[in-house]
Amino acid sequence: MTVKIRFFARFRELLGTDIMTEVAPGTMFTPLITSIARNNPAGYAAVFDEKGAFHEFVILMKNGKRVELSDAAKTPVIDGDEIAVFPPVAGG
Amino acid sequence: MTVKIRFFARFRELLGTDIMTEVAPGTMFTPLITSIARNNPAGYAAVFDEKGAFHEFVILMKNGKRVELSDAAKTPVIDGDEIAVFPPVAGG
Amino acid sequence: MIAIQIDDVDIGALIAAAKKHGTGAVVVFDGVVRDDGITEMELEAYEEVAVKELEKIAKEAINQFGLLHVDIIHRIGRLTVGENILIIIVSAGHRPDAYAGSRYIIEEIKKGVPIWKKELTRDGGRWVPGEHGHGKGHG
Amino acid sequence: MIAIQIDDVDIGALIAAAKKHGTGAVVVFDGVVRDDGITEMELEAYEEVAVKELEKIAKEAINQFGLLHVDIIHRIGRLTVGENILIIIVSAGHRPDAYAGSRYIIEEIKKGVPIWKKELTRDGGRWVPGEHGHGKGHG
Repeated sequence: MTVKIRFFARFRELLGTDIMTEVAPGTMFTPLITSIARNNPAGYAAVFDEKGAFHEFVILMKNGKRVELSDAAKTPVIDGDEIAVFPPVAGG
Repeated sequence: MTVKIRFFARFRELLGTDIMTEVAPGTMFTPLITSIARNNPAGYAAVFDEKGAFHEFVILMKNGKRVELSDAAKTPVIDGDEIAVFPPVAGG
Repeated sequence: MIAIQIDDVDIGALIAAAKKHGTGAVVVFDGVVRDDGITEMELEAYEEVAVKELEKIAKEAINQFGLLHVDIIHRIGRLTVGENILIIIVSAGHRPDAYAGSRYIIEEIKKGVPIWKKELTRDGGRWVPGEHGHGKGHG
Repeated sequence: MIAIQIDDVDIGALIAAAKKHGTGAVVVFDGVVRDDGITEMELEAYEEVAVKELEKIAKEAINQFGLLHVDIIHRIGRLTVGENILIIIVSAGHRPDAYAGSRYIIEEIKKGVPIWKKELTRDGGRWVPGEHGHGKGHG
């Protein structure tokens, strides 16, 4: 099972983007992002707090739809999913 | 003594504009306009009510400055004055 | 640029020129001859006074909203449906001032600048009544 | 026209095209790179999602304010001081709807469209913080 992870803005600078990764069936959103972010301490600290929870300002999406932070630990990813993780928006 | 009278919009169509007229010293604003408007009954009715007073919507100016209707009867005109008489504005 | 004129203007060029140092937002209002079953519109102004009024309104808007640039071009003469009647271009550091300044200018113009419009139809014409019964003091 | 793109647009041409039947007022918002001691600005978008969000905002504005036409062009890439970042063009029968619709669109974009800006200075760069801590729901 392959999923694509897209980080944006500050998160992208620290963690990269368009990351294709193999996941086991039943993998949940939060542990997937955690495992990717672990590769870069500054990137991890940008996305997660000291307790390992998403910072409350982080925005998550799966296939273009918002995933609430409170649902992330129990939201599974499946083959072909596009996961997006980004800081507050600042367009306009 | 010569003054210039400018009517605008509907008043202009009925009464003309840039009317140069000779006035006697001490002539007041209201009788001057009354005498000019008398030449055209529809024009007169557009500017004055049945009692011979300015319709309350009429705007008067002397040399580009507003003259209140209540002051018009006691406002003298002098040589070279430019008098303007117009209906409510509708620009924009 | 504050003007009462027959000719149209190049809005794109005016926007470019409105980007003074510190500009973060430009707001353009373009009032257009609306197709209310008319053939044309004829506009008339008491030009000398109208230009002075527009200049006064621009100055007030600059002071009140900290605008960095103001253009007001009001056209006169015969205009057809879809043509520009009034173009207001304002720039400001931030959008709230740009929107508020633009809106202030159009509302003040409607209230008190000596300009009139006649809608021409196949049957004749009709002077557009002012939005306010009395016009503002011009003195 | 709803787009996230690198290239600038011809605002004059877009205004002309926005004058749909019944238009009496066109309002243009042009967000510009402000000279806050920066050299350039770099903009990044989650494009597929951002375009869908812009389309949704345009549709909501059309419904809510009876707009006759909406263009939203948000630029990405590297922009220098004075360049256009975001151009919103709306047309309506009357000015209150045109102003309100334009303002609605910019405020909604600020709240919830996945676009980010980095201010580049001689010393490096700084991501512009969002105006809202949380972004709106996109789901």
